[in-house]
Parts: sequence; C-alpha cells; structure tokens
Amino acid sequence: MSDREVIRLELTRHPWLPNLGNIDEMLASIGVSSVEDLFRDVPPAVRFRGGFHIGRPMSEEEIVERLDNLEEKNSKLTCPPFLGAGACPHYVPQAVRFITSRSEFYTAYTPYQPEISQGLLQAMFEYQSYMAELLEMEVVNSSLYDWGSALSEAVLLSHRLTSKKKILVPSSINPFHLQVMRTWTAGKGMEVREVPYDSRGNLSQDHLERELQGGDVAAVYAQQPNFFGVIEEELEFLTESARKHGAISIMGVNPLVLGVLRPPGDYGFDVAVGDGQELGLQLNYGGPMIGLFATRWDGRLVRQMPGRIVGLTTDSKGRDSYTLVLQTREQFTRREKATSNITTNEALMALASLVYLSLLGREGLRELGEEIMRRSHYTSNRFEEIGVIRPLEGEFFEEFLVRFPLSYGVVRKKLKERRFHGGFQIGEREALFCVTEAHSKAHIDSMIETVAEAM
Amino acid sequence: MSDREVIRLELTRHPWLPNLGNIDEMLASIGVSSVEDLFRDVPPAVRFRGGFHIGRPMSEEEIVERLDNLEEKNSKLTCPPFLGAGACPHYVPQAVRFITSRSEFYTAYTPYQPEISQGLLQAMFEYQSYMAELLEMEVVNSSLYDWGSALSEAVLLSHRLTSKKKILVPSSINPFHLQVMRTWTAGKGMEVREVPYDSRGNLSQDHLERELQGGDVAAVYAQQPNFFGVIEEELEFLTESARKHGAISIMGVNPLVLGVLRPPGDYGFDVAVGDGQELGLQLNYGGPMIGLFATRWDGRLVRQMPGRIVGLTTDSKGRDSYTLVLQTREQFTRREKATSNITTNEALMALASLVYLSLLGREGLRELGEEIMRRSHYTSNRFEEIGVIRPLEGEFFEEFLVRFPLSYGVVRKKLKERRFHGGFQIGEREALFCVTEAHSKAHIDSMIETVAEAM
Amino acid sequence: MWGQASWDEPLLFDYKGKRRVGILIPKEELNAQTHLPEKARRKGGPDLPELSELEVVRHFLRLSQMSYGVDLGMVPLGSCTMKYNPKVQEVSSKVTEELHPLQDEDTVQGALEMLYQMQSWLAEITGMDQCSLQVPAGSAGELAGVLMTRKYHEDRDHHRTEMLVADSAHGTNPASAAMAGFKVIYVRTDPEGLVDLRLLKEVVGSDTAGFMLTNPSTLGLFEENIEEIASTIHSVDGILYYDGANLNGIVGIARPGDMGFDVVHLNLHKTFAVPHGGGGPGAGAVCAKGKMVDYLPGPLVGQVDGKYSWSIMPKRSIGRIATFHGNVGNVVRSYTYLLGLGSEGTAMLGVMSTIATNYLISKLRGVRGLELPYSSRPRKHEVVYTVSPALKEVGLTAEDVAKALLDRGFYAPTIYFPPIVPEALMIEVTETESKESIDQFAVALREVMEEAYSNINSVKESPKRTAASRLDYVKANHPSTFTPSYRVKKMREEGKLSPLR
Amino acid sequence: MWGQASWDEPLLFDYKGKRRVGILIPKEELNAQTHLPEKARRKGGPDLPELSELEVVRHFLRLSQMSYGVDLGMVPLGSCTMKYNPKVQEVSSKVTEELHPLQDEDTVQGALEMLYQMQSWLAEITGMDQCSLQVPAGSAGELAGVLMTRKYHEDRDHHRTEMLVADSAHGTNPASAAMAGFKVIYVRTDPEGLVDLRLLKEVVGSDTAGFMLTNPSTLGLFEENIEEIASTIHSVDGILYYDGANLNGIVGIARPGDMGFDVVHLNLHKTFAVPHGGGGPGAGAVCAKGKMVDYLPGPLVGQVDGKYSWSIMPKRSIGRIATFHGNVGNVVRSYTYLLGLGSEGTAMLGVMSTIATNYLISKLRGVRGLELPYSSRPRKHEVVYTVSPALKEVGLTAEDVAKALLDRGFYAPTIYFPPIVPEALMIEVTETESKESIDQFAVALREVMEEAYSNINSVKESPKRTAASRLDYVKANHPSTFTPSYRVKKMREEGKLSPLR
Ligand SMILES: Cc1ncc(COP(=O)(O)O)c(C=O)c1O
Ligand SMILES: Cc1ncc(COP(=O)(O)O)c(C=O)c1O
Repeated sequence: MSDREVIRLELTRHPWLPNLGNIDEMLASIGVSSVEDLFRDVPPAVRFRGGFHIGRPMSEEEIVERLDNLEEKNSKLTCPPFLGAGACPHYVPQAVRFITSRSEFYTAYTPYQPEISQGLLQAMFEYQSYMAELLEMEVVNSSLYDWGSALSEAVLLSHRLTSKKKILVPSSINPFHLQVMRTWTAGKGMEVREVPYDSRGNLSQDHLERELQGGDVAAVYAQQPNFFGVIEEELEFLTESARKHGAISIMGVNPLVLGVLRPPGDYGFDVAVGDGQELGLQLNYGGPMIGLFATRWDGRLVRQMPGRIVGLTTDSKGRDSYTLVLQTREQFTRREKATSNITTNEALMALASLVYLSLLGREGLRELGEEIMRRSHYTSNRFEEIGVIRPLEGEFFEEFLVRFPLSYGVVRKKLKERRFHGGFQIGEREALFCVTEAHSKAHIDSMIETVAEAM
Repeated sequence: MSDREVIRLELTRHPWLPNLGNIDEMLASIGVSSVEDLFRDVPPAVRFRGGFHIGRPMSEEEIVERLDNLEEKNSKLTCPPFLGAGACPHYVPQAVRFITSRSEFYTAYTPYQPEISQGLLQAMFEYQSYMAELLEMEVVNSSLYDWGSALSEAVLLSHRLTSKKKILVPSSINPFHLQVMRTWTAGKGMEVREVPYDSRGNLSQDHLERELQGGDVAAVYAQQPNFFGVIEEELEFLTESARKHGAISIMGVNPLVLGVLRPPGDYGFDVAVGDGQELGLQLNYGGPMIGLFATRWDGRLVRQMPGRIVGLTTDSKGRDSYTLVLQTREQFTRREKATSNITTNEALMALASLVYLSLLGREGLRELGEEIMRRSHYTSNRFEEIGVIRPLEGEFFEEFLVRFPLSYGVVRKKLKERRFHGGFQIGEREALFCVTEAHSKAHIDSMIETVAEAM
Repeated sequence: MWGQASWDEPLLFDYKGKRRVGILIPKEELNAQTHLPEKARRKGGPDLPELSELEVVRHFLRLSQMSYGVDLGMVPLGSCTMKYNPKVQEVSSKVTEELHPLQDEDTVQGALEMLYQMQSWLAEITGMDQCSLQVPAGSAGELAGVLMTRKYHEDRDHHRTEMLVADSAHGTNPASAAMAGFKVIYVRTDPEGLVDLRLLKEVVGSDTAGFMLTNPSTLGLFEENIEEIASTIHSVDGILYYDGANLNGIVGIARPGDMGFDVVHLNLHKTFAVPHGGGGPGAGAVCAKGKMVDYLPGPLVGQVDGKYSWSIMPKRSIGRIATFHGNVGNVVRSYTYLLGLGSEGTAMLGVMSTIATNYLISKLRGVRGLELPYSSRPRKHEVVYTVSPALKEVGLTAEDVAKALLDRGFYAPTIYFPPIVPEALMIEVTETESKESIDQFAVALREVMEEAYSNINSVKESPKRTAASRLDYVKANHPSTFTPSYRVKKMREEGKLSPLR
Repeated sequence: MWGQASWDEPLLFDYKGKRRVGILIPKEELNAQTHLPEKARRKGGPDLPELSELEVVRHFLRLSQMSYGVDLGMVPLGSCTMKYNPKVQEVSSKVTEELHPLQDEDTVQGALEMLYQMQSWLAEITGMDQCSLQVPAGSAGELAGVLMTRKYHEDRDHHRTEMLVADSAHGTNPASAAMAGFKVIYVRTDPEGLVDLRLLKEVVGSDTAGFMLTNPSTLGLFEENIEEIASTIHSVDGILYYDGANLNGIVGIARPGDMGFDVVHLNLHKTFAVPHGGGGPGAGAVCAKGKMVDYLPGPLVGQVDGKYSWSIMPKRSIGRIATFHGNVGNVVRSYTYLLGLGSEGTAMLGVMSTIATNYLISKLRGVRGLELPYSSRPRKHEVVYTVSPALKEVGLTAEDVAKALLDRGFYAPTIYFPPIVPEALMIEVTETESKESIDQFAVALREVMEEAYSNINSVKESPKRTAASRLDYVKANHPSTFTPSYRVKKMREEGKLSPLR
C-alpha cells in the first residue's frame, strides 16, 4: 500500500484532480479507512507496484513549450504539400473552428437524451440534409470514420443483402481505401476483383460487364474522381449493369466535386461513400476525417445502414424536434446482429463540414470547385511547358498524374530543399500532384520553377 | 451618383454585407428609387466621389497570409523580452483565452439591460470582488483603460474633492504613467512635484513630509513596487501624513504582488490604482490593459469614483441579481458634471484577470509570486557573478535595475543577435530587467552567458 | 418560444473546495534567497477561493449563457454600432500578442507596418491628414481632441473658456470638455432636428474654443448646413470637432475632413468592427487636419526606406494619452476587418447601413404609439423613435418596450437617449443584419406596441424569459444596501460595515 | 431554477437570403481552360441555402446553447468516462494540423516523435509490449483485436469459430466479433456480478477463438478471478481480449498485461481525455503482448538514432484498419493530457476515479426505490443501480429518472445498460468532478426518487426545463413519417415519396 500513499502525498494539488485535498473526508463517507480498501478485490499478483515513465507533471507553460518544440521538429513548408491521394489541403475558415470549439458541442457525447441536445441533433440533421442535397440521395448517416471504413461498411452491407462474396473495384481505386476494405472484410471472406482502366484513365465498361456475368457479385464500386484524379465520364452503365445482375452499386465520391459533377443519386447508385475531409477539415496528419455514407430511399438498404441517423419528429408539445432514429440497427440493442459495431463516430467533423458548406452555399461551392480546377489546370499546363507530361488523358479535378523525364526522387528532393513538398510518388518517374485553392499562383509558379531547375 | 452605383455592382457578394443582393427590394420598401435618394441631404460639395486605397477585398485565406507575413516581420525571440516598465510577459492559461472568446461575452456591450446580462454582470461583480480582496479595499470599479489613466482619474478625483492643485509623486514613479497623468490633468492646471528616493530606492519620508507642510497638496502618490522594481518598505507614514494634511493618498500597485505584499487597504490608502495586465493578459504591444481603480468605504470617495460599478441587488422574484450602480456619476446622466468621461472600458480584460485569478486561487497566487521572486533573484545573482551590479540596494519583486561595466547598447545588441531582448535602458550603462515565470532557467542562463560574452 | 438559459450559479466565493488549483505554476530548481521586507509583507494571503480548472471553466460557461452578444442575436443599441465581428479578426492577435511595447523598433516591424497602414487608411477614410492610434477608446479620443484644442489656443494666447456642444450630443462630449477645463455651452437642436444655426451664430464668440459635433447626429440626421457651421466656427478661429462614433452611416459618402472638421476621433469598436467585449476594450483614433496635426498625441509611426519607427512626434503634441501605444491588440482587429472589406467593401458601409436603417423605418410605418420625430428626413446609421404617444395613451414607457423586446429574444435599443427626445428608442441595426433579421425585429417591436394597447400589464411584467426579472434599483443604490463587492457583503453580514456616507 | 436556453431556430434550409456568401473564395487571375466532360457535369447545382457569415455563426451559436457538454455540467454517462478535457489540449493541434499523412518522414519528425512516445506510454500503462494508434475509436480497436485473433488462429490452422463474450459486455463486443465472422457465445454473470467461472470452463473448448472481457466490468466490478480466467482461456490457446474502454478505474493500480490479457484496445476519448465531440471523433489504440504483437495493424512508429519513421511493420499484420494513421489530431490531445498529469498524476487516475464512484455510492445510501446490485463489492470507475423497486411500487422507469435529472440541470446516466440489470442507471462521475459536484448530483437523484414516491405524474411529465419535451418515437421511426433529411421532408411534402419499404 505504502507506495500508493507516497504518490498521493507527493501530488497534493493538480488542476485536473479536484479531490486530492478531499480524500480523507471522502473515504470517511465511504466508510473505509484507506484507499487500499477500495482495491481489496484486486489480487496481489496483478497489483501494479511500479511507476510510469511519463515524467513529472508539467505546467501548462511547459506543455505548450513542449508542443512548440515538437511543432518545430516538423518542417516548415512554404505552402501546403502538393499531396492528395485521399486527403487534400484546404483553407479552413475561422468560423468553422469557432463553432466546433463551442463547449456545448465539443464536450458533449452522442445525444442519447434528445430533449437536452436539440441543438446538436438539429446540426446533425442538417449535416445529413446538406449531404443528401449534394449526393441527391435521401438517407445519410451522421458519419463513419473515413472513406476506407465507409467503403468497408458498404461492402459488408452488400454481403448481408446478397450473401455473395465477390466485389468489383476499379484498379484506379485509392489503394489505401482498398487496403482498409481488405482488412475489414477479411472475416467475411470477401474476394476483391479489380477492373482495369483505359488510356484516358476511365473505368473499362467491357471488363466490368464481363465480371458481372457470373451473377456472383455482391457489389460494384466506382470512385469519382478516381485515384489518378481522373473524372469518370460515364457511370450510368455501372448502376444499370449492377441492377441487372443483382449487385449493389456503390459510388465513392469526393463530395467537394459535387458542386460541378453529377451526384451518385442522379446515376441511380444504391450506396454512396466518401470522405468529408475536403469540406472544412484540417489535414491533421490524416485523421480525424469523416466517413460519408448514404443510400437511396429503399428500406432494404436503409435498414442495413451502419451508424447513427438523426430524424425529425415532434415533441409532446407538437414542436419540431430531432432524435436518433432506427436505433434497432445498432450494437447496443442488436449486439451481434447489429449492422455495424460503430459507436463513437466523427460527429464534430460532420459539424465542421456542415458549417463549411453553409458558409459556401450553392454558389460558393461551385465557385470553389471552378477555382480549384483553374488552379490545377494551370499547374498541369505549366508542368507541360517544362516537359512534364500527363500520362492519362482524362479530365481531372484537383489531382493529376504527371510523368517526369527523370527520376521523381530527384525532383522531390530538390523541392524539399526549397521547402516545397511535391506530389505522391506512384512509380519511378510518376507522381500524383494535388492543387487546390490553398496553393496560390505565386507558390505554384515557384514550385514549377524549382522542378524546372531540377531537370 | 453613378460611381456609387458602379461600386455597388462590382461587389455583388460579401460575407459581411448580407444585403447586397436585396438592395432593390429594400429601396422599394423604403419608397425611394435609388440609393442616392437616401443621401439627398448631403451637400454636393462635401459628397465624396473618390475611392479608397485599401486594396481589393481579400478572402480569409489571403487575410491570414497577410497576417502571417506581418508576424514574420516581427523578430522571433528565444523567450519573452526581459522587459517590464509597466507591462510584463506572463504565461496566459488557455482557459483564460477560452472563456474570453465566448461569444456571449466578447460580442456583448455594456450590460444596460441587466435582466438579459446577468452572467456578464456577475462576472464583473466577481472581478470587483477579487480585486477588493487583493487590495483590501471595499469598492472597485469594473475597469478603466490602464494604470496611467487610472492614476490620472485618481488625481482628478483628488482635485474635485480638495480643490487643490499640487500632486506629490515619487521620482521613482513609472515615467509613462507620469506623462499620461500630466496630459490628462493639463486642463485642470495640476502641478506635479517629485519626491526623491534614498540609496535603497525607497521613497524619502522627510521630503514628503516637508512638501506636505504647505497644506496645498491635493494628493500624494506612492508606487509599489516602484519603477526601479524596488519594494517600498514603509508606506504607513504616507497615509498618515496625507490624512493629517488633508490630501488624498493614492497607491499605485501591481496587483500581482499582493499575494505576498501588504495591500493598500491595510495601509489605509484612500484610493488604489494599478494595472491588471500581469494577471492573465498578453502583452499585445502595450494594449489593451486594465486600469484598476479602488477606494475605501467612504461615500465622499465612492461618489467621486470614475467608471462603471456593478452591485448586488434582487430581482422582482427575490433572486440575487446584479446591475450597474451609482449611474448618476456617469457621463450619460451627469454630462459635464460626470466623474469622468469614460464609457467603453476594459471589461473583457477584467474578465480575463478574474479568470486568471480564479485559476490561481489563494495559494496559486502566492506560489506564483514566490516563483517569480526566486527567478528574478536568481537572475540578479547571476548578473552579480559576472560583474553586473544592482545600484539600488532595496528588495525587489520581478524587476531590478542593473549597471553594466560597459555601455548597455553593446549588451543589448549582442543579446539581440542571440534572439534575446534585454531590459529597458535607463541611462548609458543601466537597464531595468524583468524576470517572471515566463523565463525558464535555461533561458535565463543563456541570456546571462550572452551578456558575459559581450563584456 | 425563446427563453434564455438560467443557471443557479453561485459566486466563486461560495465555492468551498480545499487544496485546489486551476493552473500549475512551473517551478524551477533554483538556489535563490529572497527576502521580503518584514514591514511590507502581507500577513495572511488574500482570501481567494481555490478551484480546479473544470470548476472555473464551468462557472464562466454558465455565466456566459446568461449573457447576450451580437453573435446570438440583434443588438440594436443606437450609437453603439453593434455590427458583426468577423471570426477571422481573432487570428489577427498573432501580429501583436507577444510584443512588449518597449521592444526595439527593429524587432516589431510587422506591428509597426500594420499601425502605419492603419494611420493612412483612417486618414483617407476621414479625409484628415494624420491619425494617432494611441487613444484606447472614443472618450479618450475626445479628451485628446479637447486638450489639443486647449493647447492650440494657449499657443496663440487666446483665452477660450467655452466649448460648444450640441444638445443632442453624447454625454461624453460635455464630460470630456469639462475634464479639459472648459465650460460647456449647449447648442439647441432646431425643429428640423439639426443644429440651430441662428442660435449657433449667437453663442459663437471670442470665448469659443470650439464646437463638438457629430454628423450624422445622434438622431441619425445629416447636418446639411455643415459648411456654414464650419465657417461660423472657423470665423472665430474655433476648432470644429467631429465625434466620429457615428461614422458608419457616411463612410464612402462624405468625409469629416471635407466638411471642415479640424479634429476627429473614431471608435474602432464601432465602424471598424472591434468586438465590444461586454463593455470594452475598444480602440480609438484621433485624427487631425492642417494646423491641428501638430497637437496630436504622439509619437506616431513613420516610414523611411521601408523601415517603420515611432519617428513622428507632433511638434506641439499634448503628450502621451495612454501608458503605451493604445489598444494595439484591437487596432489589428480593425486592420483585418478592412483587409476583408477592401476599398470597395469599405465604400459600401455608409450605403448599406443607411439602407438598413431606412428599411427598418419602412417596416415600422403605422405602428400605433410609436412616433418618428423629424420624419421627413432620411436617416443614416440610426433612427430615434419616441413612444410618448403610447405613454400618454396607455402608460407604456421606453423601458417597458426594452424589456418586452428582451422577451422576444432581441437585445433592446438604447433608451432615453438623446435626452431631447422623450421616451426615446434609439435603434441602430447596422449593415451586418440581414433583411430578414430586420423584418423579424420590426415584427417584434410591432407586437410589443400592439400588446401595450391590448394588455399593458403583461408588458409591464416583462421580462419573463430572461435569467432575471426586473431589478430593485433602490436596493442596489441605497447607502445601507449598496454592495459593490463580496467583501462589502461579508463585512455587512458580519456587522463590520456602516452605511456608505 | 435551471432552464436550458431555447431558440426557435429554423433549419438552414428555411433561410431565404439571396446572393449571399459566408466566405470569399480567393481568385487568382489565371489563364487556364477547364473542360468538364459533358456527361459528368452536374446540371443545376445542389440546392444549398446562401448565408452570410453572421447568419451561419448565429445559427450554430443558438444551436450550441441547446446542447449540453461536460464544460456545462456533469455528464454521468456510465461507460463513457466523460471527464473534463483540459483547455490546453486545444493547443496541441499545432503539432499535426497542417501535416499531410503522406509527407516524407523527415518532414514530420515532431508528429512521429509524439506518436512514438504515445505508443510507449500506453504500452507501459497497459503492461503490453506494443501499441498501434491507427484505430480511430474503440470499436475499430475491437475489430482490429478480433481480426488479429482470427489471423492468429488461421496461422496455426486452428478452426476457431466461437468468440466468448461476457453477458455484461458492451454491445460493440459481440458486434465486432460478428463482423469478423465469429459466432458469439455469451458467458453469464454469476450472483456476485462476476464472470461465472464454472460456466466459462464449460463453454471453453476447441472452438474457442478467444474471450472478450472488460475488467473492471461494465458493472464497475473488478474480476478477482482474472488469473484463473486467463489460464482457462490460454489452456486452449485462446486469446484473452481486454476491452479497455474502462481502464480509468484501475490506471496505476493494475495492468491488463499483468492480468494475462493478450490484446487490449483503449479509447483515448475516455481515460485519456480526448473530448467526445458530440459523438466523436475519438481516438483509439490497440495494444498486444507477446505472440500477438505480430498481428497488430501497421505500420508503427519506430526510432533509430533519434530519427523516427514508420519502420515497424508487424510481421503478420492484419493490415490497414484506417485510411491513414488513425485520429492523430486527437492522439496529440491525449499526449498533452499525459504531459500535464505526468507519471504521478497518471498513477492517481484509478485511485481518484474509484474514490469518486464509491463516494457517490455513500451519498446515495438509503434512497428509496434505488437499489445497488452486488452491493457488497467496491466499485471502480462506475456503478450500476436499478430502480426496479420504484418501478414495481410507483411505476417509475429508468427513463423517467433520466428525464427528471435533466430538469435539475444534469445530464442523465446511461440507462438500460448493461442489459443484465433491469431498469439500470449506469453512473460514472470520473475523477474530474469535484466532491461538491458529486454531492449535488446525489441530492438531485435523491430528490427525483422522492418526487417519484410523492408525485409520480410530475416526474412522468419531465423534462420541462429543456428545449424540447419528450419526443414522439413512433413518428420518428415509422416508415411513412421517417424523415432523416430535409430532402425527404420536401419530397414527401411534394408527394414525391412513398413510405420507406
Ligand atoms: C456618439 C458617441 N460619442 C462618444 C462615445 C464614447 O466612445 P467610447 O465608448 O469608446 O469611449 C460614444 C460611445 O459610447 C458615442 O456613441
Ligand atoms: C465498454 C465499451 N467498449 C467499447 C466501446 C466502443 O468504443 P467507441 O465508442 O470508441 O467505438 C465503448 C464506448 O462506446 C464502451 O463503453
């Protein structure tokens, strides 16, 4: 016991441990004479007597100094990295940060008691509504973890509905999403087949049709834009073929493009997945993100939906009110028969996305999409001018594949010397560059000049 | 007219001008046909037809880039400057920033409607109460601008009460405060006399007593610690002499020292002034600060008090409630007979100070004072070791005067090369150094080593 | 139905925790002796409560929910210009936050550049020659202005003892004039709501130091005789002072400098969107033209070869008006605001705020009991109504209207001001309130007036949906119950305090 | 008396402004042609409302006031560990905020160092060998754990189809097991509230893949037979899995690794103070010991010569469980929390949270209608009560108690969980609530129970002081009224939508 007591006596005050000065009276009220009495059920053999190696408690001032120190160990870049591949840098408006740092939102948990959480519930309903509008799909949940897990959940859903195991994905799928999906569906023995793309970078219709013939396909997946940034020009055939062959059609989509590109609902997809990161989230070294998940207005799909859904209803006084709905799908009631194990989701990030979209509005979203396209195309033109070509001919949004006349490693290193971070390396001489509104013309020009120098 | 219209058409959307798209319907409702109609009463000769040179409207992203750019033009220092002289660097806890950035506080104005502003009013009452406790004085207003203006207001108060014009101040007074006081009281023709200090740096009792003899003194002022950082050891004689000769006694005090030093109320001062900057405020290049103003429980003084005061009362349901009190002192009712012209004060900074003090609490405040003294004394010892002496023998808190064996300009330059900012230069070889809990031992040591190198 | 949050939150002093702290003090292992002089040492620390971080945060969050700012709803306080404070302003503190006011100029070039630009922009917007940003708020700007006027006359051996002030002026005008030692002479408003020119000419004379005026006036009316007013004042070498708190209605339309004003103060916490902080801090500027430039408080930021410094010291400066450089941490918020508006946006402020005011007026036409004085003239940044008719007819006061508006989720207008309008409601919506939000406010005010005629008692009982109901002001101010601090409360309870005498 | 704020705030879709925007898009003058493929172009943009910045901010601020988090008051949700989230955590985002997950390792050394330290600290705290921080929350950690278990057995050609789960377990345990393809076998709780050892030994066999357990259990009870449980599972080469959501009650007291657990997941958004974000995001860790280290999701951060990199790829890793590195932006919040606690503070978590729970129990002794099952044993992080007696006597349900607590300004405990306790109230106060705050909660709960016996109807009418009263769940869930989006509402109103089938 004694070393516990020693520790207690050492730490007599701490901002986050209010009762250090009340231990004795609390023990007296409990009716035990020592702290150890409260742990009498812990067998001596498993009682931990060691200490930790975290260091002494730091004051806030010291903590901030330590964090500054870590921040300095990261490279200061001239402008955001030209990296995409599943996460893209964007400017996050201050209003977004301001609202997500409201205590009433960020220190709340899942609104199990709707009467006292109407604000949070209304916001989640609005998130679902904004996404529904973007996607032209009726039912959106209030978030999953990220694109990879959303895709995985869609595949598991297709398995539950069809009892089949084959999944068709484009070989232009984001490889990280694919890896996640393989991990998540390993337990169900799903089998993934890749459908190749043509010289423009578009999904091959023939291959897809052929794969579907067997009738053993649970789901067909398309990604818009695909991993190489290329815009899939034709997707209607996919939903039609899938329907014909009894497979679930799933569209993975970057919701940011939906100001200018056709939404999944318009194509008739059963399920849409994606990530809201590009709508108001910092990069945060890859997480938290926002797994986007939506379905058509079809009870079969909706009842298999993973995650929380907020719905509109009325309270006992007849006022419009919001609450979690279809909870019988969830783990805490259905346990092993639940549609997913997900509990904690990405609600605050969904809120951030909602705030971002509400700041943009209809025109803002379109303008943003167009500005990004202008900048990415300007960059690709500049690349072309210095002899860096695009091996795939298809149209693109913010990302595009380029091929250098020399090893990309050399370019990458040169860029780093000038405090630029180049695109994501794909092969020896190829890389995927991402350009958004966060990259100014001056930075783009100077990046291109640096590349030119390296060549 | 036309150029106005042109401007209007150019700017069709702006986040902060919601009605740009509603102008026509609003004009229709007003019943005028053009914007110009609303300005028909502006004589053509004074009608402005030019344009401004502020630049085109920037997006948030560009604004932040511009601010970053300005920030980079300031020197990055290794640690906060060793500068005091009226403003000292301290660590500001995150909770302070968090609370002062609550919209309900920082986007409110003076709580003219107390029923809807109870939270803000209670906080101001608590600020007054915390300061009253620190000062051991009963009545504190809810802030003036800064120490200089608070001192000026105290002097003007003494003039109103005594109709006399002579003011005694120590020659160890902060010269910036003195300058402000001279400016503010110029209209009343106040005459300032300086009382010298002894070799320890303490106020000379004899001189003071002599100046008071004439009976023409409106107020006597003492500053604790004084400008040289020296702790005035004896102040009781001052309040006694002032009382005897019909002068108002005013103590200027850094409230931070009141965890360890005797408060003005204990000495029997009539009025206390000071600045709350050291209790939870950033330096902010010198403003906003918090003018502290307090009086004894004496109606004569209280009714002459400048600024807003919040008091406790009850509402019609008998609940404890808070409201602005003694408003008949203020400009909006008393106009030219008001006790001051002050309107907008430093309420949010007062809130910051309150939060800071409430985090510290009784023991925290004492510990902070002691830690600061330890560090400042450690620094002064280190200075002594390398031959930099303290010309004044008196005890000090966080600031102290040092004399270098060579021109301070040389030291100052050397320090700057190493990204340190030395103390405030007083004479050719002297400077006032300020050391707080924001200066770590490592930084102090390295600053001292740099000084040693320069010598 | 709207209702404000209500928490039975005790005073911090009523928290009874022990051995708590809300922040750790960093401690270095140092071998340093410190000696406090015995006679100066405090015996028994101040009796502050001990609280954990959560207790502090929770306490203040609860209090915050019982407060009301622009971010929550319209605050139509006339003369206060409660416009929206864009969130990006909060980023701007990075430019100044960590700078000490006495740092060497070469280490604060970013801050100085910002201040320099602000000096120029504000000079251009007001049509003046030079601006000082040292004044921490409007009133301090006024004081600076009248002290400048005083010194100007002293320099010329004038004996000028009187300061003219419009009777519609803000209370700070006479208060500032008095602080500078002037006698205040009020100039009446004529039946049109403007300065009575005839009267002005009568009072102007060899004792006249200057005239403090705001244009548009606190009635929201533009003084169309401004040129003649200026020449009248200048004819006796008087100084025409512009109280620039109300610039919002004419930015881009007309400039004080072009109207003949010699000195102007600005409230950056109004037209230039510094948040009002629950009462402050604001930030100010005092600008001067021609001969008055020499008297500005100083120093000012100058620029030589792209280097900025405090190099400009006005020759006959009145001296330092603030301990350091003014509320720089707020000036940079205005700077950010102007960056976002740009020239075009800034030029639209007067237009859009004027449209908002007049639109509101159009929505309030025909409301029973609510009367618009000087109704033939268009308003600029604000409008003043009177409820005198309703007072006569049903006993409704301006205060009642204010309280009833609170119950509808709005903050109240400024009431009983300016004093020349009885039962005044002084309403300023600003250009940041959307048309729909103005519509809603108009509906609420109309409802209140209708309720007054149908059920005056119900109005008198408001507010019912705020954290407190109407307060006992007698108790609040009476010498034997006056309680400005917990210390007073406690001492009185312990019988240690006599009534305030 | 407490009352929640209430705003009649419409949906954003009901705002009707025109030509508004809440943020300006920066525009560069660029000469670049862009061609959208005709067939992929959207015809008619999405119908999103147009709003100014103020409208957006005000809308969400009003909504925020109709929400409730730990900063406002106690949230005693059992199993959720709603502890205070120190404000300094918000600074920590600077370490990761601007980093892209695919940046070269030499450009993200600060972030990697932080992750490396966290891997080590969490391993030490749990007594495991290695941790992966890739799991974005607890459930994902569980999924990782069961997939690791699956792969472990596959590698050994075991045919293990069954996952044992305690019947008191969180729903995520069986759900995760099922997602990984296991059949779930429940192990009953014995009359002491612990795992029924006899029964466990009966069900354990050659089909057993592992056992998912949490200790202390969701009842707040420490499984004192943990050593025997471990050896039972290990005797068939089963994997003992620790659901570490409830670590708070034993941190510094006992470690899963020392108890014989092979795999552990942690919810950093509980014991390690990541704020809960209104439902998320959280952050997780999955830790393994011995043979199981090889199966962790990867890569992990390793260190060579002071350089950090993603150099550790567990040999038989189940692969990637998140798109990138997990919720790094939250991991750094936990890191900050641990810096502030230090070794000593961390070691006190178990002690202080356990004291808080048992103190609350002491304050609830003798409350009529409230029964403590398994009352002889001390609790750890939480306690589960039943109001079954009150249900029988006056018809009071656990839900009624929850709603009545809302009316007293508290959030409600977790109710109806774990399912083995009828009418359960699962209460977790955590160590960050002060003694006085626990006292107040105890008083509130006592009052509710007393009111139930004196006036059950009044309790049934609660909540009355929140923004909404009890809701219509039938309408919310019925196929013909189910409305999960504005789109559905609108389409239904326009007659374009059939009931959900
Ligand atoms: C017309 C007018 N003049 C002067 C002032 C004083 O400005 P401040 O409150 O910044 O001291 C105000 C505002 O309070 C005002 O409305
Ligand atoms: C005991 C237990 N296990 C697992 C989980 C799931 O964790 P998460 O919500 O992070 O997915 C929770 C919390 O929800 C829990 O309480």
